[in-house]
Amino acid sequence: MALVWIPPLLRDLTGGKETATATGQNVDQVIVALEQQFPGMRVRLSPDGVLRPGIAVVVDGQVGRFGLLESVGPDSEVHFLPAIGGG
Amino acid sequence: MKEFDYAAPVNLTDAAVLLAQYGARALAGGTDIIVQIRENRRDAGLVVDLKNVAELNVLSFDAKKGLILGAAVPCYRVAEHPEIRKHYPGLVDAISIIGGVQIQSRASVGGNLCNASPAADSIPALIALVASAVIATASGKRETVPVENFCTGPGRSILGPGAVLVHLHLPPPAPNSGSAYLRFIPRNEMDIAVVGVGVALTLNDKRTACVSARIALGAVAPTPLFVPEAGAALAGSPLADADIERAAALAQAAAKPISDMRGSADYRKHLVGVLVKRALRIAIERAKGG
Amino acid sequence: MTTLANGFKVIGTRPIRHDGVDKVTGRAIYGADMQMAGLLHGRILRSPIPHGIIKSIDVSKALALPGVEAIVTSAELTDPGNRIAELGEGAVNLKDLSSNCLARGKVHYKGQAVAAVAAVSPNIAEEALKLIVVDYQTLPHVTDVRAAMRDDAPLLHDDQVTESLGQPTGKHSNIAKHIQFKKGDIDEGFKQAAVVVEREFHTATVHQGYIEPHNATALWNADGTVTIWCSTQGAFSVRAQVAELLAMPVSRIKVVPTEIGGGFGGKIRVYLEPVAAALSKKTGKPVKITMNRADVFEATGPTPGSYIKVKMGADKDGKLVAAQAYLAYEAGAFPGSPIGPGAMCIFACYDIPNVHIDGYDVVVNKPATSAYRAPGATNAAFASETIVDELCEKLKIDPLDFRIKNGAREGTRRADGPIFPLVGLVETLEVAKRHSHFLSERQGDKETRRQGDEKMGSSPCLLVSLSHPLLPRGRGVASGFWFNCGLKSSASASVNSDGTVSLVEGSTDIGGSRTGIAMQLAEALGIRADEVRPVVGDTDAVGYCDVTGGSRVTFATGWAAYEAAQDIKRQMITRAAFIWSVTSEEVAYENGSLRCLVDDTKRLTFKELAEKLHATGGTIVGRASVDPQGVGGAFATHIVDVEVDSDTGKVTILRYTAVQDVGKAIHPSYVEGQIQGGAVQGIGWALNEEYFYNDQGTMANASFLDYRMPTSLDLPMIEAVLVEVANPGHPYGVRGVGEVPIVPPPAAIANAIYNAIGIRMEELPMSPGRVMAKLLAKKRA
Amino acid sequence: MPKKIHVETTINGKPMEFLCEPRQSLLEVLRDEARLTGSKEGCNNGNCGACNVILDGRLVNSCLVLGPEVQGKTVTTIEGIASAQGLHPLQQKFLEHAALQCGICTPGFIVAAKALLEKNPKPSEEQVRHWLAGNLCRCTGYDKIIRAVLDAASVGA
Repeated sequence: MALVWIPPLLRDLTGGKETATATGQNVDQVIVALEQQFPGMRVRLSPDGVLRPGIAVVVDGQVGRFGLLESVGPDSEVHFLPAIGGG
Repeated sequence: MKEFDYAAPVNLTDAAVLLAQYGARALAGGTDIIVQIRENRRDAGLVVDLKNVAELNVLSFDAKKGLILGAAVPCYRVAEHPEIRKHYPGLVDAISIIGGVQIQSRASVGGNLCNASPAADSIPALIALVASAVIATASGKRETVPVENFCTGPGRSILGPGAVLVHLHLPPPAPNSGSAYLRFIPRNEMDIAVVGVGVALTLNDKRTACVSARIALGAVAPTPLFVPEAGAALAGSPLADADIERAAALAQAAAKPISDMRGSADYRKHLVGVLVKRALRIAIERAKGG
Repeated sequence: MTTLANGFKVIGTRPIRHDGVDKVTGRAIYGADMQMAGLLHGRILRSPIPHGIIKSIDVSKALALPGVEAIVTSAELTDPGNRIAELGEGAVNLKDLSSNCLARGKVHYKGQAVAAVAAVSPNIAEEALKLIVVDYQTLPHVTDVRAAMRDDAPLLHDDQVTESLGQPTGKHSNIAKHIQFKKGDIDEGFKQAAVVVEREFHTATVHQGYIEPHNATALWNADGTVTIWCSTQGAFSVRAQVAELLAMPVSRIKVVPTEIGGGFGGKIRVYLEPVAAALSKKTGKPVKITMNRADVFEATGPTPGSYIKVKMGADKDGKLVAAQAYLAYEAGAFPGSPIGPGAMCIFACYDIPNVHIDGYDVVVNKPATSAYRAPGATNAAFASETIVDELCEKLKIDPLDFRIKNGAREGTRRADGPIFPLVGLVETLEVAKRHSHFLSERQGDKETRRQGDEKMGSSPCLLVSLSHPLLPRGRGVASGFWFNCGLKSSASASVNSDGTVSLVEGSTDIGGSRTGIAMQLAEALGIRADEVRPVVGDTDAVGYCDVTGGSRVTFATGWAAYEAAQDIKRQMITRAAFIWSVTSEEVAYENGSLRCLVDDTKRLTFKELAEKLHATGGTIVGRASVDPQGVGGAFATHIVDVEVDSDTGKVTILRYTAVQDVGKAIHPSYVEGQIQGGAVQGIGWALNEEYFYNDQGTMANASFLDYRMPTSLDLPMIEAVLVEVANPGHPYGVRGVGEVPIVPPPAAIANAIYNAIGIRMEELPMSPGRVMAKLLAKKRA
Repeated sequence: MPKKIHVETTINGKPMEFLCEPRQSLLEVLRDEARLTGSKEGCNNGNCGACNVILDGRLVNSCLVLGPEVQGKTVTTIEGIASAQGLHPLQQKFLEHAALQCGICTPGFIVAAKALLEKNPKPSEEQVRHWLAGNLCRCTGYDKIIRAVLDAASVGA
């Protein structure tokens, strides 16, 4: 089960819980699994079937390239962070 | 950039006639006027290039007559002139920091005066050195005006239509005299003075006391500011720290700066005190060192 | 070719850049140099007010001016609607992007584009601008971030509500976004602290300051295709933006990146390209638009001004136990400040168990901010690294030792969650600690003192200092972090019959990157750097490439070149096998030559085989498109000595040393150049650069005269020390190097000023007036 | 259409004639009429040096010279620095020292440095910094530029 770090601004949905475990082969499935435990999570993270604009998913320390399709391993650590560009 | 005509007269009479036309502007080095026209800060229907008028390019020093500085003479000629470097160091201080090398090649001292910027570097130095402006009027007459009376407001001078600044005259240097110009800028080049200070003084033969002194300020009033009382306070004094402090305080009192992006009024007043003291010390060293 | 100690033959050497001769002879063609028959010149009419409603625009008088051929306003651009598009470096709101090219109904800052004219000469186009009559209804404006956050502040966008990860806030606000990071228990953390320091900081809006103004030349063809030549950090990004704004398919747009005169993040968003295209469509002629310097300052860039409050605590042993930050960044007219990276970088140098960070993206009536070298990180580091210096002072611990003790390293969990892979912060600190600069006598050793005095004596403008030979001097250090990024890159390389290789890559080259990319191809093939001819391709000539930004090009496009080389090697092996009538498995490619494993007499150098290609099946082209992970973050530690004129408040940089983990320096000279240039931009930010706004909401210093970037006379040599902690995520260990060097300077200089005069500067820039005000206040106290 | 003035001048050793409006700067004339685009516009008000040319032996900002002013004068631009024999030592040293990144300021720096070395063949670091203070570079921090000029001087450029 992947370990998901709940963004602080979503912890109103987790009753303050900082992390949660969720099963899924990719980020989309992980979010669906989170939705089961914490209703309302999905629309906050991936409205309209894509990651919320300006949000990047980081799996095991690597910034994801495939959005919701980024694959997630059984022991993966998943973060949702502001997307970063650069100068 | 607005459209305008261009003329390059070769004698003073033609120049005066052209400059008498409505909307005519004089061009010497062009480092101010071209930018002002381009940025719509000054209008011009006709630009009169004065660089080909021989009389405006005279640069001559005579131990008895003093210095004749033609209105169109570019800064580098003044700054590189050995006798001017020896006798008018305060003028050289000022001239050699008007812009970088590229500006030095073009900008003229006369133009710096006629542009009448309150922050012009050359003007406080010229005032301190008792310089006067020799003007050819439209009617062909010559007038001589002390530089401290030349500017009438930001960008405004006493030059009327058809009048041409011919040259600046600086009296010969007295023995045991020294001068200096200091300006404060945030960078070390390519800046407009936050404050500028020109000083000139003469010591007695023993070099133990001050005979006379003149102090002028830049960027602290609508025009470059002559502060006679500050110089007078030094006359007859041994130029002790207390004397210098008093002169600096009088200069500060006379300064009426504004606050803008180059510095607040308070900061400018503070700098006047600092720079007057520093400039006086340099001028004294020069007067003693000969 | 000789092999270097590190096992490389090309990487780590310093060849002459391939585009060098063109650039030292004036032949290189930059955007503004475009000349073509019938070329029209475009100029932009800009808003004279910071905030207002456009009631009407009358262009009739301007159109009547002889020489004027066309005028466009936003009416001629398709309204993209309120949509978000993913464009290269990130998500962009197309309504905002479009309004920033030509205002739609409302102007949000002084200098915003309102209309554009095409005429037969630049001067006539400028004349025409004065004849366009625009009727504005002026609205109250706000240019300060904290004022804009107040409930009674004038709203820039009536419908804007704060984006807070979908948390409904309900009310309209200038606060476009709120982000938050939490780690551990902040209150518990501060309870464990023996020393706590808290301060508030303000930083001014600053500009990237590239010397080349923005430009674009467009030619709209009768077949409905358009070609755009422009100075951009990303040709494909320009293509995507223009396609969205003009509602046309990307295949109908060709963007040709000319040589580019600096970007630093400011030449990613389009300003002129769609407008030039619209004018060309209207006139049927090529149209070139160039900005003047005032346009560049008032309508492009800048990077946000900010308000930052930081509180940090350490226990008695000097271990950081808690850190809290509140950051509010000015987005400018439209949402999108780099608040995210700012908040993620502020404590990134340290391993801190308890952290709480709040960040706010706030719109104000200033130009829409753009990326600028490590966007958001410099503002943040100025605050946190100043606080760290104060903690060290209170704990009486050496600032480098403190950073070594608390520094982030492999395995450290960042405040925003993820864990650092192998990184080189501690290595930079160890090197800095042993460096002659840090070991030299604190108050300016003889060497620096001599440097300083020469400087003073040499130019008349420095007589001020000359008359005061012994001014207070101090030394400061600071560290900084930047993420760097990977993103997508493509390259293709064809083997020529003379054994050279023509490389086409898609990353516009702002600082010699085409050579760094060619060197990686050469290394992989075992040939010389000068045997590769790299060119930057247009959007029809090469595969998709993301922008030149995020310190990604040498990493990602270099990787594409490396993969293209592997592709060439595979094909060369097959070809040699064919010639020798053996199987591919029986051929080895070693050090730029091919060897038959079953017959030792059979050998071909790369050049020899290249000569045989045409006769054995034709040329070989290697291709690669990559989107690599394994990005290595960059850390830097800077040391600076300053002198403070205690009578004027003027700060002089006497000596500067920048130590940085560069992963692997492909071309060390250009790596040093990135570090030196970044450090000097940081020095300018620290000392004198700022947007000075008057109460009419107008930038009063929109020129290089009064926007004071450092000149050569304001600086000493900048010593760049390269520390190589190879990035395991890249075939050659490359880490991005371009951005992080701008991060430490303001804090390092602030710490040096404190060391010199005992005053903590809390505002950027630390200009003479601000330093003097603090000195006088201290005297009075 | 605005009326134009006929101007005869010498550019990079070759006599040249052009027609220009009085308001056209030498920089505009060089770039748009003579098609010598090596001189760059960075600020158009004399503060960046990217448009530097040598006018009758003196270094000037071509954006602050009116086209008609060069009647009968000689102008040297970046295009006139290298010879048929090859690069000028300054150009070679700029390449060897990696003294350019984006390259937009490079023509101005090389022209300015040439004017310096003609006046002072063996300048000190401070003299080079002072002379080049009218040329802005945003990429390099000046370090490698100063080294390139000093090195060019040492080989007698």
